[in-house]
Amino acid sequence: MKINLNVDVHHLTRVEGHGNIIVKVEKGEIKQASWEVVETPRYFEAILRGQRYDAAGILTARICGICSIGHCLASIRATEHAFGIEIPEIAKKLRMLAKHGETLQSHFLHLFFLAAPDFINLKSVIPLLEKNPQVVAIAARLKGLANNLCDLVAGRTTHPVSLHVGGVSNFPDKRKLSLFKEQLKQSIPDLHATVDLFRTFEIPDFVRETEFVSLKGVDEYPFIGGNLISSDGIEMKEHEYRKMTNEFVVEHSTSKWCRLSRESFAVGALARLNNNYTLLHPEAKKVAETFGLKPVHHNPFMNNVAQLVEVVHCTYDSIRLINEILEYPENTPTMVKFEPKEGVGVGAVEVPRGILYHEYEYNQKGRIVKANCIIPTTQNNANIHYDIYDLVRKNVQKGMTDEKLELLCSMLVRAYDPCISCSVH
Amino acid sequence: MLFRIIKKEDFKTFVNLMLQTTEVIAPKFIKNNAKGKPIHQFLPISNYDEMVLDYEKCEFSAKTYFLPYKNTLSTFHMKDHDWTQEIQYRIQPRAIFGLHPCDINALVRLDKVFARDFYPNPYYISRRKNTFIVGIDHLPCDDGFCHAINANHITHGFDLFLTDLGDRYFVKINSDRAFMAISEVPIQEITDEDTKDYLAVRKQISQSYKVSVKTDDLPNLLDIEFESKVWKKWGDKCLNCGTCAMVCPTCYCYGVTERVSMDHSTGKKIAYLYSCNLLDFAMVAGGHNFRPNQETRLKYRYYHQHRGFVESYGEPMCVGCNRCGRSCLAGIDPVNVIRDLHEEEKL
Amino acid sequence: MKYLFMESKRPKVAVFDFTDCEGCELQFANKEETLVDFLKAIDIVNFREVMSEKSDEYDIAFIEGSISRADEIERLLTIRQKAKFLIALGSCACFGGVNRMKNKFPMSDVNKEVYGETPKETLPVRSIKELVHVDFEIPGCPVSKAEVERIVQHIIWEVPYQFPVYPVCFECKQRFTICRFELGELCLGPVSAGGCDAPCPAGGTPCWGCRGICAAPNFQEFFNLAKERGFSKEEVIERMDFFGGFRSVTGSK
Amino acid sequence: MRLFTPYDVTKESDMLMPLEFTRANRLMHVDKTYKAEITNIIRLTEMEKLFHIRIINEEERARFSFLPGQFVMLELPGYGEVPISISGSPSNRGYIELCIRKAGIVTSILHKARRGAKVGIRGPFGNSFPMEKMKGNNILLIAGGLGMAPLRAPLFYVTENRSEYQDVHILYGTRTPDQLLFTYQYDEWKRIDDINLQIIVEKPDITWSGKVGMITKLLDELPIKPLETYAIVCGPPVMFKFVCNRLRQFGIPMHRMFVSLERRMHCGMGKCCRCNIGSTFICVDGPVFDYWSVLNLKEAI
Ligand SMILES: Cc1cc2nc3c(=O)[nH]c(=O)nc-3n(C[C@H](O)[C@H](O)[C@H](O)COP(=O)(O)OP(=O)(O)OC[C@H]3O[C@@H](n4cnc5c(N)ncnc54)[C@H](O)[C@@H]3O)c2cc1C
Ligand code: SF4
Ligand code: SF4
Ligand code: SF4
Repeated sequence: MKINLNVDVHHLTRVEGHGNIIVKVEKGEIKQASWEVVETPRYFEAILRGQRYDAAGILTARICGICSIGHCLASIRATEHAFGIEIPEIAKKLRMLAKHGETLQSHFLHLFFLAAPDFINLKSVIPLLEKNPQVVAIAARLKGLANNLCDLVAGRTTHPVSLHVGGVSNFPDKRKLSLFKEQLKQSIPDLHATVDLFRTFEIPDFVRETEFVSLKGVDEYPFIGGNLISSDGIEMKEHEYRKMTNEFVVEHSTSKWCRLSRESFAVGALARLNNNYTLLHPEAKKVAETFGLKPVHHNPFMNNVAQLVEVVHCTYDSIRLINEILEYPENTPTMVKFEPKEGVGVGAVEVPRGILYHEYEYNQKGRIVKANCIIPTTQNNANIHYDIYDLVRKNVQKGMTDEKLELLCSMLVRAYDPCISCSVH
Repeated sequence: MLFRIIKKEDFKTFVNLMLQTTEVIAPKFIKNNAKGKPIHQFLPISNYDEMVLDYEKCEFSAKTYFLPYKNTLSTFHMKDHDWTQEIQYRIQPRAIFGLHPCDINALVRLDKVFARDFYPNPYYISRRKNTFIVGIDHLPCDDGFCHAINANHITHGFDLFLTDLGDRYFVKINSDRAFMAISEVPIQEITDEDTKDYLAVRKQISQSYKVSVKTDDLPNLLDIEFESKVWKKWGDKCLNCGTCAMVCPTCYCYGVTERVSMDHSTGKKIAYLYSCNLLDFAMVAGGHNFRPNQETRLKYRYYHQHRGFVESYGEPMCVGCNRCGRSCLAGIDPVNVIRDLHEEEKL
Repeated sequence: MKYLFMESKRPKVAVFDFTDCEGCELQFANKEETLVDFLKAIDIVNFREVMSEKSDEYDIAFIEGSISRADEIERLLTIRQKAKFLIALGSCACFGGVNRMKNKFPMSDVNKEVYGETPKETLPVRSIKELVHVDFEIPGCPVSKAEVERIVQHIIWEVPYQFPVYPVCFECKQRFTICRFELGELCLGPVSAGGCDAPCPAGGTPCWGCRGICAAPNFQEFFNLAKERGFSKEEVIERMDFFGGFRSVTGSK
Repeated sequence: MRLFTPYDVTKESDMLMPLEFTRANRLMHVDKTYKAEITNIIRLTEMEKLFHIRIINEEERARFSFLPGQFVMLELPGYGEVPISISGSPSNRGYIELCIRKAGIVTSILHKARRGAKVGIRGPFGNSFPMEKMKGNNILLIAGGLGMAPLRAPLFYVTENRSEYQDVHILYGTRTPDQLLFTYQYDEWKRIDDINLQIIVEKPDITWSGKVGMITKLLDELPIKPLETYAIVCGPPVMFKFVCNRLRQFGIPMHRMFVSLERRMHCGMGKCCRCNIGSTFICVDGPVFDYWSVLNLKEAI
């Protein structure tokens, strides 16, 4: 057989951060098929040493510009666990609302701006401005609404300012909240239009048996804290996260790799959905069904659909949360008082791209002695790598051109919505 | 002016009635500061219980409801190389409760600039005339010097004015619209008893002023002390932050800026309150600054309030509420500055 | 852009990122209500985070992030050669940003802490202007999109842009925000460059000075007033070093 | 509860006075601008252009009149408003002449404008030079740099009423020869209007054959009759300080010397306080002041 293929994607586009895809096939034999992360490391864990507890959340938000709210929440949760703080109910609800805002914002960004162009043969959304302005308008409306939700609850979309150790600093303006609820309700037709749009896309058919790791929901679809679960049947406590990730350094990547029961595992929207399907809002389940998405689904390209399902879930759940928050009087305390103390704490939060862990060890002055952060994309990197290999293996025989394979591989990586600069924090 | 008595529960009904049709601004409790003292601010309320009438002083004055920090003066609609200008004045009625005499006096002084002088300002006038003002007497605050600057009594510039007599308010009714409005709830004629109680409260108030400072000779003093070292002493502390002017109930200096939309279809002309303590207040194109240093800028603020304004309008612009002193992080307090000027003169 | 018988050209714009979180370039896709108009006013020809088209012909290059590797220096030098106008976007690009706190430690130590026995290549963090000439700086962590829009308008018309001269406090007051000092916290507002609309104090976090020093800072008085309120000079300096915009005062690396 | 009837300023009768920007008038729309068209643009130097601006609405144009020394607020909708002295003749009711230097945001964009562009103007604002009072006297018009722009209005007034004034001198100084404004009019002034025009530059170039030095040098050569002379001095503050002091040495009373002050201005109506010095507003009490008043204004120069 004389199949030779060569794909060399230097700095993959439409993803956050810098990564390369390299595929070399000589005479039908795969010489190399790899995913390399070449992002510049920023050494956050080293910088965190010596920081005061109130700086940790502000600093770690800067790990990622897209999921800064998630990082901030994981960070303050770790600190709260270290100090033994229990935050008020209302603060939990507000944090969840901010979390939803971020999930929505990030998923919309990915679905419309990063993923969709591949399916309609465009190189970015910008040509879409001319070709299909309605889609851009829908995207702008939905994403705008999500951003405004973040602004209202977290004080800012990127790098939140209202989330603190001990709770949330402000009770948001009730009038604005009710207005928001209405706007969310009005956005539902836009959501359906999005679903319809994605139904016209041809999602590549590719399956590789994978282990999925996420938080385990008890009576709610999980986003903040709780037990850790894998689709291979492993369950652990939040603080046992190291046993769930088993991080290790590899030569060709500035991001570390992770493994659990197999050589790699996946996290993200698909993992969450696979592990917590029953807890989805009924409307979200309906959307999942129309795409034939049922647990446990092993096609990584379906992560885009899982995001779409989550978007529907988060919209309905935000409406429920706002209703509950509106029940509280406006002067309900949203913060608790506390004293910093020596200790270790872990915070696990489901950010848009999967499960995120922060762990800090504090001295008695409330300063960090040791820090560890494990980012979703770090956990996905190995899986992306093996997925690429398998994808190449399955397609080598099909007489594929370099361009076609390059696109397919790129789409695969984009489906994971990797957050590379995050993973190399 | 008419005098009446209103029971507190009737007053509550009055406020709630008003809330049905009108936006109501009142002192609202925000939170306690680091020392445990409550912080209040003039904010919109949605029911009577959110209103705190026995507050000490709001951090910010209520001037923003008359001179907003940012006010769109006009909107330009641009199309095909041409444009039209649209101007709108605010005409939604609004009520402000709980203004202290100094705050009402501050409005009276702003009236002189914006409503009575040449070039009356319709933006201000429409807000002023569409605002129903309910003032209230109170025991003097710790750091105010309103009495020293003659701003602790009011005779006009409000609709209703309350004095707390325990279970009831002594009400001064100063406009026909106020009389119509308050007549919606039961009010009583005043009795001798009421007058006695009222005078007792007034007496208590007038005996409780804490700060003493001489201000009547300031116009003259400021001229003589134009080169005084006092300015350097206090000017060196100034952070050039404009906080003093922002919280002040009378400071009205502003700037005008325009913003154009990204697609050049609309332009907005916006007036924004500014402060003479800010670096570029008197800076012109090309970079020349008529007041390049802190000391001259700080001096100018006093000079305008206590000298220039007196010359133009017969009284100082300052009403002695001392919000500027309280909120200045550098601790530049007008009482101390004025005392220093007097000291300097004696030397 | 067309306006009242005046016309300006649509500049070709490229966006590049280096050592950072990509939060600033994300702002380009935010402020959705004017996004379409923004994209029409400029011609984005190179923006890896959101598009696959690439062109090396551009007038304006936005540089996001700080520099901490040899290959980044090379890439930056090439961009500088090609760009007519180079803009440092965000605090990382302008000052080094939070990444700069790494410079407190030896590089071998940070590598050991994160990668153990298999260190990765890294250099002390530097801002863009420490390596190449920068035509304009837009600080902020993240930058404010509204401000970016206005600056872009000014660039298109080739007129100077003037940042506000007032410190953050001024905008706090305009938002009715309670001063963080009054709540017993340390805030860099009085010496930090305003123009961000003071979102942090309003949201419950004191200002950490992400936009650097304001036009007329009074550091002597600021240290005084912080001390009077119980904050030591070390504490203030630690805060000032967070985003790296106060190095001319703190003297840090 | 019907609290009160909403009050609409636009309906108030005494606010409904016609749009006239003289001090005594009350007016309704203080913010309303006349729409005006740029009918001609004359490039004077690298940095300065002369704009001819015509108010579009005929009725408004007929109503617009000004006195030498007054200024207008010129507005580029969406970009800003700047105070500019009127540089043309008060008797020219067809268009307004504005000589504008490219200095900052608004003026830079304005320099990109083409004929036909529609701008806004408000005004005229401020007081004026006492041209009536000056009649029968010698007139000294002294300009430094861009100071020539505001000086042109009184100059037009003088030339149009030439017989009512005695000797007229223009002393004009710039830094370099290429900064000289209105060079095309010099001949007319000299020959037709019988004006003694003296020009001096600080830094000559190879083409320059005229006088070199500071503007005060020109003064020394003039035959001045102090009590029969009025002087108008326009230019940067340092310049008019030197010039006025020299004129004082010649014995010209300070109330016979006039200067036009420049300050930051944002409203033109004595409200924004940007041009305020104590109780004096440059925009309404000025911009024209006699030198005695200037000396009494704290920090005026
Ligand atoms: C009474 C008067 C008459 C003037 N006559 C002329 C003239 O005939 N020709 C001419 O070229 N210039 C004149 N100027 C100066 C002119 O107003 C400024 O050059 C112009 O405002 C610069 O605006 P900009 O937007 O280009 O600059 P920017 O620096 O961008 O200014 C922004 C804003 O600052 C204010 N501002 C800045 N500089 C000045 C200034 N020097 N004076 C007042 N406000 C300022 C304006 O409100 C302007 O909108 C005059 C100024 C005054 C006060
Ligand atoms: S006096 Fe105080 S409040 Fe006013 S600008 Fe100066 S430092 Fe700020
Ligand atoms: S919170 Fe900070 S920025 Fe705001 S007023 Fe106080 S010191 Fe200034
Ligand atoms: S308040 Fe301070 S930290 Fe926050 S955005 Fe503004 S300058 Fe940055």
